[in-house]
Amino acid sequence: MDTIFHLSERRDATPPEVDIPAAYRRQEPLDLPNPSELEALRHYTLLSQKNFAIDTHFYPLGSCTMKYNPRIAHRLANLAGFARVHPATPASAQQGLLHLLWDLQNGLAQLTQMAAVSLTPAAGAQGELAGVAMIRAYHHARGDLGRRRMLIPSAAHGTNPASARMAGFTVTELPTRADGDLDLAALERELGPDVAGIMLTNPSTLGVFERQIETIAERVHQAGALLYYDGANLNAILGRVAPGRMGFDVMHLNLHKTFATPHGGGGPGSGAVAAAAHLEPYLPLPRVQREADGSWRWLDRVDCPQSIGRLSAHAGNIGVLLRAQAYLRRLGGSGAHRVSAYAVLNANYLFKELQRVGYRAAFPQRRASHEFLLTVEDLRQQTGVRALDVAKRLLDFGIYAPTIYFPQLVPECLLIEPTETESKATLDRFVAVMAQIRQEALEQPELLKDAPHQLTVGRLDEAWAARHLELVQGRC
Amino acid sequence: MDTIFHLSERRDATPPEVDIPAAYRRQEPLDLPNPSELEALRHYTLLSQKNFAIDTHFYPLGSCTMKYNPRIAHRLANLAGFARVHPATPASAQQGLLHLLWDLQNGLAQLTQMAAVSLTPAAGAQGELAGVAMIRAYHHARGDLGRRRMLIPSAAHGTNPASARMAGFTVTELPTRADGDLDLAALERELGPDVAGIMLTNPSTLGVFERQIETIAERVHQAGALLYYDGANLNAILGRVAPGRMGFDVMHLNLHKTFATPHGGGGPGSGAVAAAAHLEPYLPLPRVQREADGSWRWLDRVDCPQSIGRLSAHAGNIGVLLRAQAYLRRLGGSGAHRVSAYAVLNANYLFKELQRVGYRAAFPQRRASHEFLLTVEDLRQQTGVRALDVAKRLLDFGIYAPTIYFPQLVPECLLIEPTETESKATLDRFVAVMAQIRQEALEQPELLKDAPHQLTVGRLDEAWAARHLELVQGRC
Amino acid sequence: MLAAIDAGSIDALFDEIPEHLQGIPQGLPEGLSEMALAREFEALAGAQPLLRCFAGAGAYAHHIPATVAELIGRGEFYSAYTPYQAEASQGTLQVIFEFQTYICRLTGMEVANASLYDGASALFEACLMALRLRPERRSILVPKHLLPNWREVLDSLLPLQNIRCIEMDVDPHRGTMQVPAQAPADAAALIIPQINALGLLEDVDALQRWAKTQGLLSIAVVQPLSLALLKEPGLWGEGGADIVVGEAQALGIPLSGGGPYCGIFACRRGMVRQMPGRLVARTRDGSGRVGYCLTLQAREQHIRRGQATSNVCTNQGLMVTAATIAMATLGARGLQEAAIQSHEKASALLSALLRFEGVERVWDGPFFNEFVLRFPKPAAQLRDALLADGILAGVPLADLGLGEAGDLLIAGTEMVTDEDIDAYCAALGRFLEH
Amino acid sequence: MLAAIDAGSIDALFDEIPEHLQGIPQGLPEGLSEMALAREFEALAGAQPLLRCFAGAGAYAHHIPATVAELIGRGEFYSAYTPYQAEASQGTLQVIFEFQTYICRLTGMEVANASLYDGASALFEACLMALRLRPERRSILVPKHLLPNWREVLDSLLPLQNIRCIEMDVDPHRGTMQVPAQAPADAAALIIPQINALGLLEDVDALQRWAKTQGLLSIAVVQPLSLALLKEPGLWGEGGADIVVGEAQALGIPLSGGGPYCGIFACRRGMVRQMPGRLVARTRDGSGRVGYCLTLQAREQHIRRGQATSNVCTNQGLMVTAATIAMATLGARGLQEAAIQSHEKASALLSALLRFEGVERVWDGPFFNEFVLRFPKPAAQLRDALLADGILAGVPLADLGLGEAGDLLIAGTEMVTDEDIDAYCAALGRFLEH
Repeated sequence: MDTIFHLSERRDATPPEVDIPAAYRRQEPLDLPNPSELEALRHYTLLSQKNFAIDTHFYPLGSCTMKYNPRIAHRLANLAGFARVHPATPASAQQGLLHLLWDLQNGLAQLTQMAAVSLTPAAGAQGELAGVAMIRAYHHARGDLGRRRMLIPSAAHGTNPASARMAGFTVTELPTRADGDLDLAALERELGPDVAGIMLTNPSTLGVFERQIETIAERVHQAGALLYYDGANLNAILGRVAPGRMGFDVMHLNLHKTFATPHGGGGPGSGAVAAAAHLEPYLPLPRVQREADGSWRWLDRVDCPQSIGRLSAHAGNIGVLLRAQAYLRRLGGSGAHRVSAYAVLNANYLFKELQRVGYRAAFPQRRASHEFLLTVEDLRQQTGVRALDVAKRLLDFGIYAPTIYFPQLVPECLLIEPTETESKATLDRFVAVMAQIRQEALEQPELLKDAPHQLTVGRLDEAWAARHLELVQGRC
Repeated sequence: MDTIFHLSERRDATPPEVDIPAAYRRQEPLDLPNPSELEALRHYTLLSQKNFAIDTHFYPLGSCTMKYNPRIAHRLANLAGFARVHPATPASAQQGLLHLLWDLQNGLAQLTQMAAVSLTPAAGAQGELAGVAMIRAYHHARGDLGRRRMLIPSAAHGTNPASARMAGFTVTELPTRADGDLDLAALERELGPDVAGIMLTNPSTLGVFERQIETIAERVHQAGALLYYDGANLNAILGRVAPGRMGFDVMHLNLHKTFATPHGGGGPGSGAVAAAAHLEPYLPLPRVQREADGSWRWLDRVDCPQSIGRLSAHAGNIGVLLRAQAYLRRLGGSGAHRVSAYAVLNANYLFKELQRVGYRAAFPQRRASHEFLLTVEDLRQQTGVRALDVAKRLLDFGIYAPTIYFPQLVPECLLIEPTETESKATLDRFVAVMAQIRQEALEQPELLKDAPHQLTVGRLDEAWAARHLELVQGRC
Repeated sequence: MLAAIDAGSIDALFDEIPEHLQGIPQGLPEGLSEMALAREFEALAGAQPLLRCFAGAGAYAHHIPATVAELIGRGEFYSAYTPYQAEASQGTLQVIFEFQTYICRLTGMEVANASLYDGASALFEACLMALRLRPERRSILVPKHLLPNWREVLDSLLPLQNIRCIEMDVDPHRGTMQVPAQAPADAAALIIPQINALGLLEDVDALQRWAKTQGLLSIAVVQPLSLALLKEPGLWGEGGADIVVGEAQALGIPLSGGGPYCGIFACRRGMVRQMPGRLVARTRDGSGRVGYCLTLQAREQHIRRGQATSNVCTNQGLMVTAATIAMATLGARGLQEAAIQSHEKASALLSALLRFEGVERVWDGPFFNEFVLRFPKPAAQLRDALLADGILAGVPLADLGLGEAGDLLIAGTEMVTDEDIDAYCAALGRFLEH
Repeated sequence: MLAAIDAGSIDALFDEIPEHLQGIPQGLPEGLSEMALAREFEALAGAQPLLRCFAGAGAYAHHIPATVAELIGRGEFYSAYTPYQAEASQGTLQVIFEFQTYICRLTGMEVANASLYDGASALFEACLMALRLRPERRSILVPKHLLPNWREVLDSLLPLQNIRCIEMDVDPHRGTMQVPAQAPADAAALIIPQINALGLLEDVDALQRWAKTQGLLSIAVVQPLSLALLKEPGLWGEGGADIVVGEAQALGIPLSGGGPYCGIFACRRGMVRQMPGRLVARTRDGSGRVGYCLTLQAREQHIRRGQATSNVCTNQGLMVTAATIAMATLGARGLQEAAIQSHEKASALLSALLRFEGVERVWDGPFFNEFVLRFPKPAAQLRDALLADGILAGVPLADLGLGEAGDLLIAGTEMVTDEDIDAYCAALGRFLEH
């Protein structure tokens, strides 16, 4: 499809008449298209139809928790009373908004069993950065300046080591045992006075619950270090197991996963950070506080002198936070409990059914959490068909691809997470399609290697893209 | 695609517990599906993608004025302050709404040069029925009870004779001359004391302006009859020629055509009726009036004892009327003038270009109005390809079909109306596609006879449908 | 473009129109930017109070699932044309097919059309259809307690075709329909409203049976949401109603000052060729793939012209889509729950209001979600006074040309909260004290 | 389903988790129906006044075309995942490609990414990138009159990697940046904000030239709508800025209490491998059909883990879509008009306010749409007082840690009407009289 730069009249804007001195002004007229409103609307409507999305397709996408984004949350976040609030509005004129954000802080604190929450991180990675920066601030405040090392399982999300490094830590990777749990002995070897903390997610990225979590917490704390909880997999235990109860000191939540705010084709996310009492002083700014008179206000540097500070210009992705609060308020406590119950039920059902039709589990002896790992290494050896080919072929059936090649320690792996919002009929169709694809892989592997065949484009050449780097539309 | 009745869990609702006596109650539980919200949303999102629509496709659809429906109008009509108004709300609590409706009444009166407007008809056909009922009421009020006959050109829209009959008239069809204008001699023969009026649209359904309109008006009025203007083609002269100035006594406007309110897949429409002063007393109820104190209120039977009365339970399609007012307010007087200017420019451009690539005009010596008639009778004789086949083949190129086989007096005709909101690029692409289709018709006529080939279904068997009459989904 | 047409100017394209007829309209204000337009409309919308709504009389403040507005606003539904080109309109056509099915299952009827303008105009079309089915008859039996604005539609339009309405009385003690021993000779049909304009439930089984014995067709007038609880017209009496019409506004359509709403129309399969309005059927393409198309178009004006079953052309397409999505989203359980809650909230409100001295129920038969109370002061005065408290207290029966000055028709839906009831009571208390 | 898994209950599926860790959360209220939820949110939204907005300081009340909300609400954009599977994400990918092109044309730069969280965090990333490009340096030159909340972000995050901010002074008479003869030795880059926190235009050509002669990278901080009028950073001085960041909120993104907004990030083509964030490139499929995909992913954390250019993963996808649609709908003409009107409305407001005795402009250099006025009373008091009149009068400079108590930073956009200015003046008059 043509770009907007091709399809519309490009008569330039007339040179502006304005009393700003010429030295400050653009010399050439703005070279942007001038489509009619209908042309623009039609262009983007047609473009939208080229996307897969939750509203149109099933996403068995491990670690991404692609659940239904309730439409009511979208409508409510867009109410003029919220959407038109300027960030510099005094608290007295945005009490409704502050009230809801305060409710969300509290709700998240309850669910995680943490002492306090800051909603400001704009995404999971920023939440991680905030969390590890808080760990650093905690040690520094105690004069414990030598803790420069962060322990991270090798299977962790890539953001974990990246965030740790941005917070000034060096990273030590920890191995995983064959049963999917952490190698406790390795942990104990690494723990020492230079270790600031450990970053874990539980269930882990291998799709299994880390059974030794209480022991791990005990050892880490004994060594004077802290535990960071990566909330990416919170959907597996939401409303059932609180990270605070497992011994974590600080964590982030991916509201755009667990709390059903939309992925929006890549964002905006929201990565609220929650902390146990001893880390509360370091939470990023601003936060909402309820005053004795029942009113709400922003807490800022004066109130929280030890805070790690501000992460973005304002208070985070408020519009996303409103959606998360709408979701949580709709669920309530027992609804949150049902989320993980059905997420885990759906995952375990798929886990069994996909094994039944021939797929190999990476950890067959374990329960699936909200997701599970398969490997098609057997297919690769037999036919040359790789996980990527299976993924691309799924697209032809109107099913989004699972996460592939993550975690890297399992070869040719598919990480599959159905979420709680898909029906049994959808899961059964997925199993049938996966069975068919397995058959195709064995009988006509070329069909998979060229997939997809039914979309608006065939398999795209990413190497060509990186070599040519056509990153902008030239003059046309 | 499965229906909603197939794809969702059908666990019946539990038998209700309610204190309404059993004799009044449903005995069997309600046999309707219980899909999850995501299932329902996904189903209808995917269904929507199977439609052509203005937002996605060009509609060169004669007599239907498929122009862009500005999105702002949709947003404004849905403001809670309008959408939540109960129709029994006293005028004092719906002044904003009444104000806008009053503005619309006045705007339409100005544009048509009529004395007064009633917005209540829910669609063009109801507007026609109102208009001819007003003609009847006018004659009756004068004791002129013998006028039972309505004159209508044979090429008129089917609603004209149908509406006339519903208002108790018999219909006499009038022939058209070879140049597309009305056969004046035939008109004069038919006029007499039993004729109540004549229903015309100008430009006519043949896509040409009726040049004798002033003479016709004079003769009809001399005969004691009245002129009804079918507003279906108003887009050709909007803001340039007022029906009131041409001598019409009463008319309707299709707001969902000329005033850019959406077609919505078949409705809701809106068919405001406008009347010259002598017919104002008969306008349907209710109407909005501005009081001396500047407030607005509904006029009802007490105020308008001669009114033909009420056509629907409330005041018409208010939400549609708000969109029309938004459109008109956005245009203003000079904007309205530009509408017809560009509609006619686009039509004449296409008219020339399509003749250039080989299509035959039904009235080659005439100017196109906002639309024009082609005939592919030559193709049919040469190749057997019919207008229907050309229309279906266009769908394969992502272009909606023109109106075909209307008016019936031109064989194998295509009635084409581009509207003012399409760009030259879109028109040029249409010409190129039409040229290609003509080529295909000559070289591989079977390709057209089977068309469409690129849609989710091939050509559907309408005869099969009428024979089997599967009108509802059975138990599944 | 002008060069391609060989025209010197756009004005030249209008050269077949007498010049003295042409001009630029005077008296219309200049056009507004989108921004200024939004400001104007928002100011006018904002100037109107959002009221706690206890008014009904055929239009009800039900909850609308958020999916509805999102989906009907999609360009593919919103800006699509009437689905005459079936292959390019499968979305709309399947939605209508599903709507027809929903309406049939709710009403217990065999066929339903793609909607008419609103409930009242659907009733008008039902009367015409009854007369097509009984061509020798000239009148329709209309209950006195049909909603008066619906009756007005019949009074406006039926006389144009020399059809008379003959009024059926109301039992003054029970508030429900009374029928004579013998029906008038030229009557084609009896209109049976379940619920009537006083909010009361009629003995529809008996009325259907009477109509049947008198050789009359039964035309049921229903509110489709209530059919989640109430007996479906297809099962009334012996053999059910012949034609069912109703207003679908309660199914996912905003109040919007009175429109656009959506008239439903269902009947027996044997009568389908006499139906007005569009019908969608399932069919096949050349390869046997399932698709949908309009059918029996020969009934319609664009084919049959003056001999059509009706002049109706436009249906309420987008409202059909809204109602279908609302019914799908709510599901059987949600619809039933909304109906039960509407009844229960109305009952709670009734109990609360009856606690006021001098306030009494006029008729005490079973009701769905609407009832009449008689107040010691004029109901119109009460209604106007409570507006200041942000309450639309109901519809005075006298406004409808029914009942006495003190009578107010009050509706409850699932939207009513305890707080709403308290607010009503508090405001009423203040009003009655003065 | 439990039978298929051989599990007796859902709870059994959690049998690997110690039982004492499991439970149902206490302390959370019960869930609400959609209806009750809507009521709660609507009440809270309705309780907040809609103000006439004259506040800026990095967030502006511009008009948003109606197409934007309609399109970004479409499920296909709204609920799509990050476009890692390119073939199933061509809509989002092409939108980003177009966004990158829009940003490049507005800024005059060669490459732009798919956005970062907001303008301030984009500036933080720009500082890190400058240090990757100048690995031997450890500091960034930051103007004193950078927006203080942006500065706070740098102060929170740069020290974690031992990067210092060195403050560049402001000429007290002109309100614009002063640079020393010689740059500090370990400085990697100079941040040049056009517009600065006082609303004033900087002499960006001179600043870029100074940075260049000092061997510093120039990091431009811009408001992209202003670039419809102002000189594009790619042409500043000699050879232009090296990195351009900015906040795209003014391009079709609602104020929404401060987010989600959208950080833009552009640079020279030669630096692209040091960029943070996602990048979309055009490519081909096996049949030569054009398509789009993410590229240079080896820079990113999901591939490079601890060695990535940034930990950033999520971009502001839906806001990118909003900004792209807004720019397309407005077009070059509409963007320019919005920029001109913003300047003119701000100028009109300035003139009107200067008519009050005791009100004066502190710095009188050229400005785009924002300026500082000094009032004879504390600006915070003024701001709070005018709230009662439905006016958000501006941002007190003292709130920002800048200026004196009487200084108020006031912004105008194309949304300001004469009536708004009159209302401001009337309210101000009343305030100053007391």
